Amino acid sequence: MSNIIYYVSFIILGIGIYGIVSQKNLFKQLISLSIIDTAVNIFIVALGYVEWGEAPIYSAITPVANFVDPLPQALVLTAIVIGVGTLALGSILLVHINEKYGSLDPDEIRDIREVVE
Amino acid sequence: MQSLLLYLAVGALVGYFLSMINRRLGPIVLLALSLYGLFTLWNMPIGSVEGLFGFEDILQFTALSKYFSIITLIVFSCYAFFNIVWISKAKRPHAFSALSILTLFGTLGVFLTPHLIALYIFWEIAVVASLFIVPMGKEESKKATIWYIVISSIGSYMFLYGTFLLYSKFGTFNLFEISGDIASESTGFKWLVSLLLLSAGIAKSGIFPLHVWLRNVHGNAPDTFSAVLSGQLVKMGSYIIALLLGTFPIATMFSQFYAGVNIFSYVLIWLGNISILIGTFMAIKQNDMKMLMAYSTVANGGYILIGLALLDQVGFAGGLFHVINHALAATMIFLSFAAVVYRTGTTKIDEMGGLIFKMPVTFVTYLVGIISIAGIPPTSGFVSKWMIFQSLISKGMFVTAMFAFVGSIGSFLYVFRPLAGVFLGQLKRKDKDVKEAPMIMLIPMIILVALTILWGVFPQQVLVWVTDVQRQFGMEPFKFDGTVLYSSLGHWDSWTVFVMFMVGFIIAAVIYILMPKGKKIPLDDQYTSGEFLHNFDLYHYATKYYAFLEREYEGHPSFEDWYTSIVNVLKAIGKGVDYFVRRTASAYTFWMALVLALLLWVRW
Amino acid sequence: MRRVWAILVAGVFLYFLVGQFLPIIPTFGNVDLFTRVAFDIINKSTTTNYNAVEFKKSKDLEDGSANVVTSIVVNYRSFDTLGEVSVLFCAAIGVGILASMLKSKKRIEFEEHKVLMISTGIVLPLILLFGAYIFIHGHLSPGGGFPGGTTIALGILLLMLSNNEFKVTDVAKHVEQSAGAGYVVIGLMGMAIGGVFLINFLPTGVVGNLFSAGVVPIVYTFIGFKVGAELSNVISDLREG
Amino acid sequence: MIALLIAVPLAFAFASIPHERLGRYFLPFVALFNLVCLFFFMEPGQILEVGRWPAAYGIALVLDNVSYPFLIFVNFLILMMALSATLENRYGTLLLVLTAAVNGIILTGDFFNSFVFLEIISVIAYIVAAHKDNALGAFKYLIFGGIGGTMYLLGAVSVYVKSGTLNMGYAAFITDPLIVPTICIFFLITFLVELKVLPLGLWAPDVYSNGSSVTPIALGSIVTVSLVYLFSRIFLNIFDLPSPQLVGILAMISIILAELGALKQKSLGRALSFATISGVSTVVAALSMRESEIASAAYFYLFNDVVSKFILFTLFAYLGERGFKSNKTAGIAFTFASLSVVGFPMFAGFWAKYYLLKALFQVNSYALPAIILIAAVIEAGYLIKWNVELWYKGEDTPKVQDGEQDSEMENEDDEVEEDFIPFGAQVVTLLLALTLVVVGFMPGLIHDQTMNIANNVLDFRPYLDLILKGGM
Repeated sequence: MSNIIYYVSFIILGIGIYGIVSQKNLFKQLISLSIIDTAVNIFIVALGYVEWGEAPIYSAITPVANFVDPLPQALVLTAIVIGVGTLALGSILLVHINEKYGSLDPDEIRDIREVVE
Repeated sequence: MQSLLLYLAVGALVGYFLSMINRRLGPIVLLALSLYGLFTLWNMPIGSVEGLFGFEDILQFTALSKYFSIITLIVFSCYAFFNIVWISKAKRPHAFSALSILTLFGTLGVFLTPHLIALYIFWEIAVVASLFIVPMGKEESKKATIWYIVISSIGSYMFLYGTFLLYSKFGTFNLFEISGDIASESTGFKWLVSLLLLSAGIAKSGIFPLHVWLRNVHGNAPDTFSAVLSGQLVKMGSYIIALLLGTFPIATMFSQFYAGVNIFSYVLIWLGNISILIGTFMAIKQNDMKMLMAYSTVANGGYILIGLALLDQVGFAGGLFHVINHALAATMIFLSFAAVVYRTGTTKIDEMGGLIFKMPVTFVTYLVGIISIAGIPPTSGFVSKWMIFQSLISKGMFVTAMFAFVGSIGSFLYVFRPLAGVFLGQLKRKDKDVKEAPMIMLIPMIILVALTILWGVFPQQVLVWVTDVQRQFGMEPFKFDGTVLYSSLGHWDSWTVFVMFMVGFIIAAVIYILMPKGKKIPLDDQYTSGEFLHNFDLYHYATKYYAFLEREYEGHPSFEDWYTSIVNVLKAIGKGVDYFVRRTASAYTFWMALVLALLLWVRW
Repeated sequence: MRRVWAILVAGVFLYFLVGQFLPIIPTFGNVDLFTRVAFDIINKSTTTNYNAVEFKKSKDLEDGSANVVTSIVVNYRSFDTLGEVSVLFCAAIGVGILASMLKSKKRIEFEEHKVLMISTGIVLPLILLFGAYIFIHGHLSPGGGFPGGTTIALGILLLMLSNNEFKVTDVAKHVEQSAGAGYVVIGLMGMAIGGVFLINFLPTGVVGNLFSAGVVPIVYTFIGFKVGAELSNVISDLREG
Repeated sequence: MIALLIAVPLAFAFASIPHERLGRYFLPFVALFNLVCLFFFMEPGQILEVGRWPAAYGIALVLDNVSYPFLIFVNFLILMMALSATLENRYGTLLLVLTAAVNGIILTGDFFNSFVFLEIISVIAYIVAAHKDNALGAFKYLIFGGIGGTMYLLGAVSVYVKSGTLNMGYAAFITDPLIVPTICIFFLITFLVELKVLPLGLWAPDVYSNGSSVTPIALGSIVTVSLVYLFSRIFLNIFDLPSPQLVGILAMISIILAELGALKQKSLGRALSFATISGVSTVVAALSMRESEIASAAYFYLFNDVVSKFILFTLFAYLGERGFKSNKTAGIAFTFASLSVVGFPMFAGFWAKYYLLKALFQVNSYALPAIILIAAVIEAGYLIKWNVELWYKGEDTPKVQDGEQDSEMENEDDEVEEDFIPFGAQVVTLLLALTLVVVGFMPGLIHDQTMNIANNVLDFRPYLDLILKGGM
């Protein structure tokens, strides 16, 4: 049962995948992608946990090292920023799509595209 | 050989730039190069070995190379000569000349090397060069180009596959080095390799089932280039067939099947039979004279294949001999068509008529050409057909003989259609002012006529080449003595036949001169009994010329349609792919899951 | 039907993760740090011999940052961070390009509210100060350039919400430019002084002091400004359309 | 020193922000600078530990015999693109970052670092893909590529969990037959997505066919080359490819399906996009064999495919389907490129096919050659169709001239010369077409290099030695 946090993150990831496949609305797909990113980040941070470890900062409270693994945290920091960039880009792309087709529903967009072609 | 090929490669560039100055210089360069090549190769001793571009011993001059090179160079010389005037009609004269020279380069290269990869390279050069000439023709020629490249690619890629298959077994690309060892391989391997290598030849020489491109390409290519296509490029296919059948010990590689013919050859003979049948019957139907001759090429390709596949003393020689006959005849016929088109501007038979008095030399060229194709003495066409028939009958292959016979009869029918429609009959009004083709065009045609009759009466020269080839492949050479040709069933003297024939001809001429002349009446009077004529075409001599025959096989299956429908099926699959492309990321993710599942499933 | 497929697809991924991936990773919390490079990083002894680090005592270590995550982000794996900055940078440019390509230039206007306007005036300096604090103390406390920059950008967002007149000017671009170039220049300076790109060429001081950790606070300051300017630009691009 | 290849483009990119035009002008110089650096100041066999942290702790940039030729090729392509593409103002900056990222992804010896560079490339790809109002295609790519990127991240992290470091060299010490395939599957999914192997490459046609001169070249050529490098680094050098046969089969299916898709297309741009998929799939299929001869041939094939597609896409971007009537040089370059793609002799493409088939037959692999040749037949069909169509477009029906009248040299330039194509693009495409011909006559030029790459990429030891040795 100690692995519950892994399961949680996997389930969140599964929800993200489910969202991408099941949702027609493109914006919801983007949010689902964001959910996947979050799930992976949770998972990675969880990988670095050491039992009874503390936050990896030397401070007055923790003057000597009894830390969790700081490296996954550093990686997650990077991954979060990358996720933010992708999210921003995705949203502006959606603005474009909405402007061009007047809809975010792929079925309606397809109809419009077929008419155009 | 090395220097000749180099000159040709450079000549292509030179030809391109010279024809910028004056477009007539392009064909002149080609003519000069062809004559130089003819001179060099004629005098070259058989068995010379040379390198090329630093690859040692890559060129090898065999008897077979000599034979095919000479045919090629004769055809190209005449073609170049003819083009000196005709080029003024070409759409892109610079490219046309340069690509023609490149085509010659490619074909000669094919004939000169036993190295399979070098052969493939030269082959593709010839194909690409000719490929870009084809769309310079009529409107439909663009589509024809696709047919050409696809069928040609099928053939040449199968050849390439076979080449590498051999390489993976024997570690060499040299055909002559491989030939000895192949007999010991497994039967399946032998079949596969032989068929793969031969398919290049089958595709190129228009044998069933890869014959469909000929009609489109020969029919729509630029007029003179059709002569090269039919007279020469198709012979590249025959060369491959002859080379492989001769080099591989086919007779010992495959088990005997029927009448002393091994099973592999027997399959080829049947392909030849079908080609003859299809070519003949489809030729009868055509109204376009160039397409008609294209189907005739299919039928003659069948003859050549049958002859070569017999692999015996008489039949093989006959097949080889037929190569030169058909090359000359097809060149003659297509050049005479080109001359007609040059003057009248159409290739439709029922849009012409009565040109015999306007263009007599062209008519004679065509006449001799079709006589040779139909295999009537005193032309060389008779010699080769006689040899093939002799071999078939002596082996007792009567079914094949029957096919060949039907083909011969059919060829009488189809060659007569342009003869009657174009040259005989009533002169069209619009053709009133048509003149004979210019002198420069006539010279190559006359040369071809002379060669055909010369080799029909005195076939020794060709037979020397042919028997050299047979000796090269270790076959028993064809027996002949001066103008007397021997086979197991008997012998004949071409000189005697010629004399007899001339006597008959003179008697006929005398009768013709003595008899009263027919009366000339205009077209309108002929059929109408004074009725007003609404549609002249309907009353044209050549309209529905063979309606009574065509009726019999009207609903025949068309391979062209069949191949088109295959392409359509492929396109439908492509459309399916496109359908998946146009989905959203949801569907893509499904595919990702599928691949993931596959990966998991395969691993565990 | 779509949902069923979705469940199936998610199921495949879950099967892979739970069935195949989970067994090969250690159970939660059961990590032996000695087998990982993180151990030496925590003890700041990747190039030197092991010596326990103590807060406010150890000095002149190979890396002087009290926050180990920061020491990884800005020192050991500074190159990643350079890439990370580039990702954000590209995303910001991309948003700018795509926003400028929109055909309808419809600016988003908010309803002005007195309370919001006045309180913004009070809170905004504090927010900006807090953002600056976060990235300046990145090597001592949780946080750093990215959260700090984001906080600043949030301040800008608040300003936008409260004030329709407000526009992000080209100054943001210049800040972005000089901060980004500054990071690379620090790297190149390291190359010039220490011979290696992105080397920490300043003295590292005592662990836990504000002036410690060599180039780390400087880099984080650059990153803070850059991220703040970039995100402000993104917000502004999305708003201006 | 090696870091300059990444730092200089980045510095220029950052410096160019407020002056949007600048990036465009910086790009060719930066690419040229990189090439000069590579040729004159660097040689393979170097490692740079960024920040002087040992490779295991920090990030190491490795310039070995594999990455060096790839770097030269990629920077060369960037230079060509900088000269030929019409870059809209701010794209210059983006492409500068792209330069840094592809150099980075080729140089880096660290899994997470390569993930970061992969994400930079992806982000730029999403933006570039949206060029010419193609937001929908770009968005689909964003979602799908996002999932792919996540997979790569999971893979990188699991490497860290298992080996304790993110360094590629040390990662090779993970040899547990249960663990390696699982980790590899993460990476494999990403690569199948990014390298456009078909069931996972479905995003590509919608992205490439937007008619921009930047998108297909930046993504289809430059990014593809760098990702093929990473693919071979991870799956040939460090790990074993998981279920190589399945990957091979997938790639083969992809080749055929892509060719059929291209056959059906009525628009040249989409047809070329499908052709690109097929080309890269061929490379993947060949690389999945893990044989040095085959890998060498695959790199040769990649070279030919990328250069030819570069020409085709550039000309398509400028000419559309307007024909070559007034652009003879463009037409010649286009024809050369298509002949080379199909693999006709005396072009680089022939030798690509030749070496590939030869190597494949040597290991008794018969299916892939057959697939490649069948694909070539289909390819020949539609590419020649497009060639003929474009060459003879707008050609009026033949004028029936009077026989004897010989018009002296038809003046072909008498039409108004419509200059669709910028001078730079014309020169570049012609230059590349000539490169194809030159390589066609002297295949050794490229083959020696690819042989060298292939021999090194399959031998893990030099790479590990380099990393363990450390250095500047």
